[in-house]
Amino acid sequence: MLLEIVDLYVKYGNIEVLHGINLKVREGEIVTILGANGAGKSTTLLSISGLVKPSSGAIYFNKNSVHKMAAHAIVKQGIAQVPEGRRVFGTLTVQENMNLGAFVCADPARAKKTQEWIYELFPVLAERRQQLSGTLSGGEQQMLAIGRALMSQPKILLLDEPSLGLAPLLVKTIFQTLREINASGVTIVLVEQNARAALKLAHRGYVLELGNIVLEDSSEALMANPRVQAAYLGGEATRS
Amino acid sequence: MIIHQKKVLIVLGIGAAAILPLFLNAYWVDVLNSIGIYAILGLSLNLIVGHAGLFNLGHAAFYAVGAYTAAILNTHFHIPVLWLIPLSAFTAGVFALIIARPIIHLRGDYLCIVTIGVGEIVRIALINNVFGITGGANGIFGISRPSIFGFVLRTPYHFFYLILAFTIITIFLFLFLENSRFGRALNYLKEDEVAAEGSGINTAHYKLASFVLGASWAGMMGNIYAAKMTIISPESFTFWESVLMFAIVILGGSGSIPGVLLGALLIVGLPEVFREFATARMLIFGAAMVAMMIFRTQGLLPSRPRSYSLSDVSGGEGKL
Amino acid sequence: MEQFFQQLTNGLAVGSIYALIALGYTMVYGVLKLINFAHSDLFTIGAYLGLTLLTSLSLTDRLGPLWGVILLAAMVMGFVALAGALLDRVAYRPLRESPRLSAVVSALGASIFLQNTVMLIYGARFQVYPTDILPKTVLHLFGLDVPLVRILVLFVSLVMMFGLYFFIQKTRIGTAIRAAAIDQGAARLMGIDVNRVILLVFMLGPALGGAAGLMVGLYYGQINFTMGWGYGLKAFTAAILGGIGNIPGAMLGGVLLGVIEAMGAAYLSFAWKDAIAFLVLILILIVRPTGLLGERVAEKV
Amino acid sequence: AQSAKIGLMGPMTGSWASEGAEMKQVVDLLAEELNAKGGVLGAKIEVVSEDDGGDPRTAALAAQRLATQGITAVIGTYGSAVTEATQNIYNEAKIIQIANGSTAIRLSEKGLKYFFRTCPRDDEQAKVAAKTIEKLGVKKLAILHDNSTYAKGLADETKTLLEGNKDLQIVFFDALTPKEQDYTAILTKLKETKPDLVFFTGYYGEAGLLLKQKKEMNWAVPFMGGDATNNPDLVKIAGSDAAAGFYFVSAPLPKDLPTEEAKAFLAAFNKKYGHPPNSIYPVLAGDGFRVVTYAMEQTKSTDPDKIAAYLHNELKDFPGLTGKISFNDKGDRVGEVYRVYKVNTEGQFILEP
Amino acid sequence: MCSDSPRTSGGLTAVNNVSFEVEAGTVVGLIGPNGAGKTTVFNLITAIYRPDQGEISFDQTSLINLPTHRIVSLGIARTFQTIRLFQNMSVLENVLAGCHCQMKAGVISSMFHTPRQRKEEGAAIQKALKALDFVGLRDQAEQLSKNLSYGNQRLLEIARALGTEPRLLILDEPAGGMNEQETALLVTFIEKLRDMGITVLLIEHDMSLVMRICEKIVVLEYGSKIAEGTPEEIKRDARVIEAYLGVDND
Ligand SMILES: Nc1ncnc2c1ncn2[C@@H]1O[C@H](COP(=O)(O)OP(=O)(O)OP(=O)(O)O)[C@@H](O)[C@H]1O
Ligand SMILES: Nc1ncnc2c1ncn2[C@@H]1O[C@H](COP(=O)(O)OP(=O)(O)OP(=O)(O)O)[C@@H](O)[C@H]1O
Ligand SMILES: CC(C)C[C@H](N)C(=O)O
Ligand SMILES: [Mg+2]
Ligand SMILES: [Mg+2]
Repeated sequence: MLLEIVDLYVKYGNIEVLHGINLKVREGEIVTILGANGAGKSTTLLSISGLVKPSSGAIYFNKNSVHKMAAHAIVKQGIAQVPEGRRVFGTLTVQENMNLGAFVCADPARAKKTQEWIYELFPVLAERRQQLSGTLSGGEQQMLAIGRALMSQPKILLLDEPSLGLAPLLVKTIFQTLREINASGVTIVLVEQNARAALKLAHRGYVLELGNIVLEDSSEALMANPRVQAAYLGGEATRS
Repeated sequence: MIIHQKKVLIVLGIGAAAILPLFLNAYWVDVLNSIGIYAILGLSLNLIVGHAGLFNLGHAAFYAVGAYTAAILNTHFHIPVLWLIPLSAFTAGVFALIIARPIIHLRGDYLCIVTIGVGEIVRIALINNVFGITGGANGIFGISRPSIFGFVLRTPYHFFYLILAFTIITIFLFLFLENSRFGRALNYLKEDEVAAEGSGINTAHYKLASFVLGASWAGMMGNIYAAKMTIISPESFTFWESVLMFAIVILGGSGSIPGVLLGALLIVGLPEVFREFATARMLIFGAAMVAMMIFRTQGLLPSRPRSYSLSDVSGGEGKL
Repeated sequence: MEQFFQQLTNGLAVGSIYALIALGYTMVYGVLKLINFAHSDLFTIGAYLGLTLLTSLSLTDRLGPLWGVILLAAMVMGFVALAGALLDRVAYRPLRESPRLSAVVSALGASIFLQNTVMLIYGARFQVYPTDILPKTVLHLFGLDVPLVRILVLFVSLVMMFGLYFFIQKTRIGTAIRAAAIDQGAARLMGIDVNRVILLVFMLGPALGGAAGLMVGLYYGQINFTMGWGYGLKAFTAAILGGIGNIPGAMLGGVLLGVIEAMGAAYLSFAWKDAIAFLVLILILIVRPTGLLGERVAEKV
Repeated sequence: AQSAKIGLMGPMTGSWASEGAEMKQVVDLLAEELNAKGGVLGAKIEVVSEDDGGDPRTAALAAQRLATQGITAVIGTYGSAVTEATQNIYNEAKIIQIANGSTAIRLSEKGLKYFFRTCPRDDEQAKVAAKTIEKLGVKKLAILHDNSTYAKGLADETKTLLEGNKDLQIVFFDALTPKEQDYTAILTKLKETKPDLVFFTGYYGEAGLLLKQKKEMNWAVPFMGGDATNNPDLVKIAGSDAAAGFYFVSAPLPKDLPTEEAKAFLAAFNKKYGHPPNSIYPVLAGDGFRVVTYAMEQTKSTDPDKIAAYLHNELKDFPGLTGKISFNDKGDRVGEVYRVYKVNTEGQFILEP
Repeated sequence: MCSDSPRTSGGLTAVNNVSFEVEAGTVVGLIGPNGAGKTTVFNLITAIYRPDQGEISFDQTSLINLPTHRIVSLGIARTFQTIRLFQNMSVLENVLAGCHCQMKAGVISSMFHTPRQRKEEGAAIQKALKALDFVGLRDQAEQLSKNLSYGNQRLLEIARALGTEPRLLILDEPAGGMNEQETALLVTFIEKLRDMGITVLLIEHDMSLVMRICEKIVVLEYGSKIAEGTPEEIKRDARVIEAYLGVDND
């Protein structure tokens, strides 16, 4: 088990938003978390990265407990996150953002290679190396956020709505890329509103509602589940 | 019922304030007077800093303009000082308008340094006897004692009531203002200027308006100060004064009227209480300022969200 | 014309001290968006500490003026850096998540506290540095009298500026500092220990201020517990003039402010010197609202 | 018996805190001595001191506070602007005020009945300054002040006095900004005007720096200062070689008073605090204290009207620490108190003959 | 109703010579790859950016040189791609911000709390509550807006825009971050607006939504218009498929 969340409770101030979550991710898997607005998906990911501290419960990564670690130490363990809303460093250039992604990476040669790979993946970024990232379009920023997270060569990549604001063509590209990244050995946890695409990509999925896990199953099974269909796949409506 | 209780409380509060001097000696009454003046200055700055979110560290300049307007006209033309209150407000307001116009679009700290600069320019101009009417470093003395209906105000006790009345009026007017379209507009632009403009609010106009209104009020206080001291000099309008006013607003609770009142009480009152500590008193005062800020990071009495009566839903006046 | 150039050198000398203090302001501001009003008092502390260390350890007697001063500077910077770190811990860190202006008031309180601490420890009277430490050589360049010390002061400021600039712009830690300045949460996600970064900033900035204090003490000889305020205000002005948060901007702003003051004083009026300087500042800001080198915050909506 | 109270208002914090501290030392010492001799009117004297912070607003409150403590008289304070903010308060509370350093002319032109000062006025000072300048044979004079109430007043007064003199030309008249450290810009400009003498009317801190930086510029023009430059720190700041040759106008220093009172006082001060007084103004505060307690004793009363009347009319040539003291009906000290000093190469203040 | 042209920013042309019109009472979609300049067009319309040349007009009135708030009071309201609410103010006050430009009370009448001001204030609150009712946020009126969930924040932005009584509503990626069910609700909601006579211009990457409700679609790429037409036409346009939609390989 690469990542294991046990009985996780999280509060913002006095309001509890996660009420005892259990979640497991095996090495090499793609796991997706589905849920409506405000269900607590982002909170879950933020707890894994240590940006939000749980009020009780535990998180294990590679059998080490990480829930008490400082956020920056968690990154060193091999957990990277593409946060909700991208959060690129707006007044730094694209290149500087990429360098920061490799902040925990000790080996410059390897970082260089990773960077070349990412620039191949997203040629726009290579073109705009010297542009301030705050002036990129929304989609370009999203690519940068993913690229930046990959720079740390993580064992596990947490993505919070990576398709948000992306053009359909790019969404396809990104999902394709995620598959490739996964194939290269990176485990992925994906939070997505675009449930159909997410389930198609993932091996397994969890459904989060109002801070509780209500379903857990393989992707195929979830896709076939009427409850999931009604709530997240919008009945028979299709996306082109 | 609740409203009724509130009214009773207000009346009681005013009553208590009004009999306070009976129990205090002249010194403490004068401390209260100082607190009152700074409370009103704080309230006027609160419009600019607390509500509109404009970083103004030069408020003493407007205070000075009001005070000098009163002093010059009183000593030259023997117009009773208190009659000059509207004029003090006017000159301070116009002055604010003239200087704020070209700089109001500056952001945060850039605006801050410009207001500091304006404060310093005014002070230096006063010291250098600009236009030959400010008396230079000496300032202006011999301002006649103010009188109300023939009653000449002399002692701290007399001024107490003048300042109290002024404080109460200010509180009420600003309370109404805060809970109006105008007050909200200031808050919107403080929160997010682009969104405010995008919601149809003329942000430049409101920034200016808050500046001018705050400045006019400070100008009126300048008048009262001149009347009380009968002598004014540039030393009373230094950067330090602006800093105090600013600290009153933030420490009390930015945007909160009770907060600003409490802030004035502490910022002006504490150094007096600490007189016992002789030379260490400012040291203790500084430490207290840090401590209060740390323990109440939002200010001592932070502003509370406005309340609206949402009761009569069906009233069909509003259209969509 | 000779007068002009002489005044230019006068302005440059004052300006380089403003610049050195402004660097510390800008540094802290860049990361925390905090105007550290207590910076001016750390500067004062640097001046007093320098005097104490100088007279009690008689470094310059033992090591000669050059190495003595260098060691002294290192010690002063070290101590003031510690004081800065302590200040951050006590007065600013608890306010990290609260409104920006709250921290400004805490900084003002800290400033009052520090200033009066110095007064209580050292007394209110002027203190005087020994006068025989810095070289008294006066160079005659192009018909101007330029004391060597002035050139040294300018040189030290420039070295510090370039060092700092290089550190912030080109090194890994420097980039991390800038990242933390923009979005602390996101910086954590990059594996940056944000608290350490802030601590570092709060040692660097004050260290520069302390160095400036020592320099003022050595150069002008006379120090006083209130000296921080004046310098602090000028340095803050300089930082804004150059574009706050911008390191070359602080340097440029400082030097320019010094020169504007000298020229305003020489050709217009002494008594109005500061007013002229502020007026020029305001005019510059009207034309360039984010200072001379400040980034235009291209806000994307 | 009940103790009589005397107030002391001085700058215990702020820029002039060193003066305030010494004022307190002096007055405390004198009160102790007096109490050892049985006090005044059969009662011990109690000194109540308040901090005026060196700023008018703080001073106004300090005055209100003192006014409510049942004091008969108050000693202080140092700066003219600060004193001015408190005059009305004491006057209305019928408390005798004896300022020790505030020399601005207009303080005593308001017809305040209870106001006195042991320091002389700036017109006196300007007269002495002007005479000295003429005596030195100055043809081109530069006057520099710092825009404070006192310095500007002295500068203006001196200028007016000298304007009648056709042999003398005032080539420069402007203010510097106090509390800075680099005055080379102003010195460069001054030098351009080629004066024979520079009269700086501001305080010792700036004067010391001016002298020092002038010396560094290799400019040999003589400087002269007003009473605010009378402070040993001047020499400390400038260094004795730069300060050498500096003239200043001042009330005489205690060491230059051959009187018994002064000698005894100096010895006592030295004994108690381990060093002689640094500045003359605290000593003038001491004179204020001695004068007023003497008047209480003489009138056998603490009634301000009686004391004021006594001080105005009856006190003649009281043997003060700083010389003979009498007051005119404005409350100003009469007599030619000002002397001219010159700094010698050892940095000592030597009385000019 | 509205047309528009080029703008350059810092030597870089973000939008170049784009012209299109929006008919009153229709829903028009603006689509295109990321960075095509869609948001820039919105910013040009609402005068957050200024065009270097060209003309933008609304109902025969030129919008060039008008400040943003004037444009809003003329009847154009917008939402932002990244949500920009007044975070620390209540939901109701956020909508009242929209109502601001239809109100009149000035400083003096506000300060003295005149009867007329009170009446206007009451009416504005009623109007704001109605707008909240419309988007279904009435229950949360007294919450701080930052405590709303993402989707609800988007709705609140729309409510605030409605407070200005717009004739043209421009929405920048309103469905961003919504799941399909929530998106479906949004669709009915936009249709309701259109039926009330409000013209809608929207940017959206969710093609199911765009194809379902837009009468006309304008496609941008690299700052230029590459196609304009009905959903059917756009769906089949080779250039649009290549640049934006991609080949459907489902
Ligand atoms: N910083 C915060 N302070 C207070 N409450 C918060 C904070 N962040 C999130 N919440 C609340 O916690 C709950 C869960 O939020 P979270 O962001 O995890 O939801 P989500 O599933 O990611 O939703 P979305 O799809 O809208 O992103 C929501 O009710 C939200 O309002
Ligand atoms: N202030 C700016 N400075 C420099 N370039 C900018 C600026 N604003 C926008 N751009 C550039 O202009 C182009 C258009 O940006 P815009 O935000 O309009 O794209 P968009 O079509 O809305 O894209 P998305 O769908 O990703 O939001 C982008 O390439 C962007 O990088
Ligand atoms: C003590 C003195 C130097 C003060 C000065 N004479 C003044 O009136 O301000
Ligand atoms: Mg989320
Ligand atoms: Mg966009």
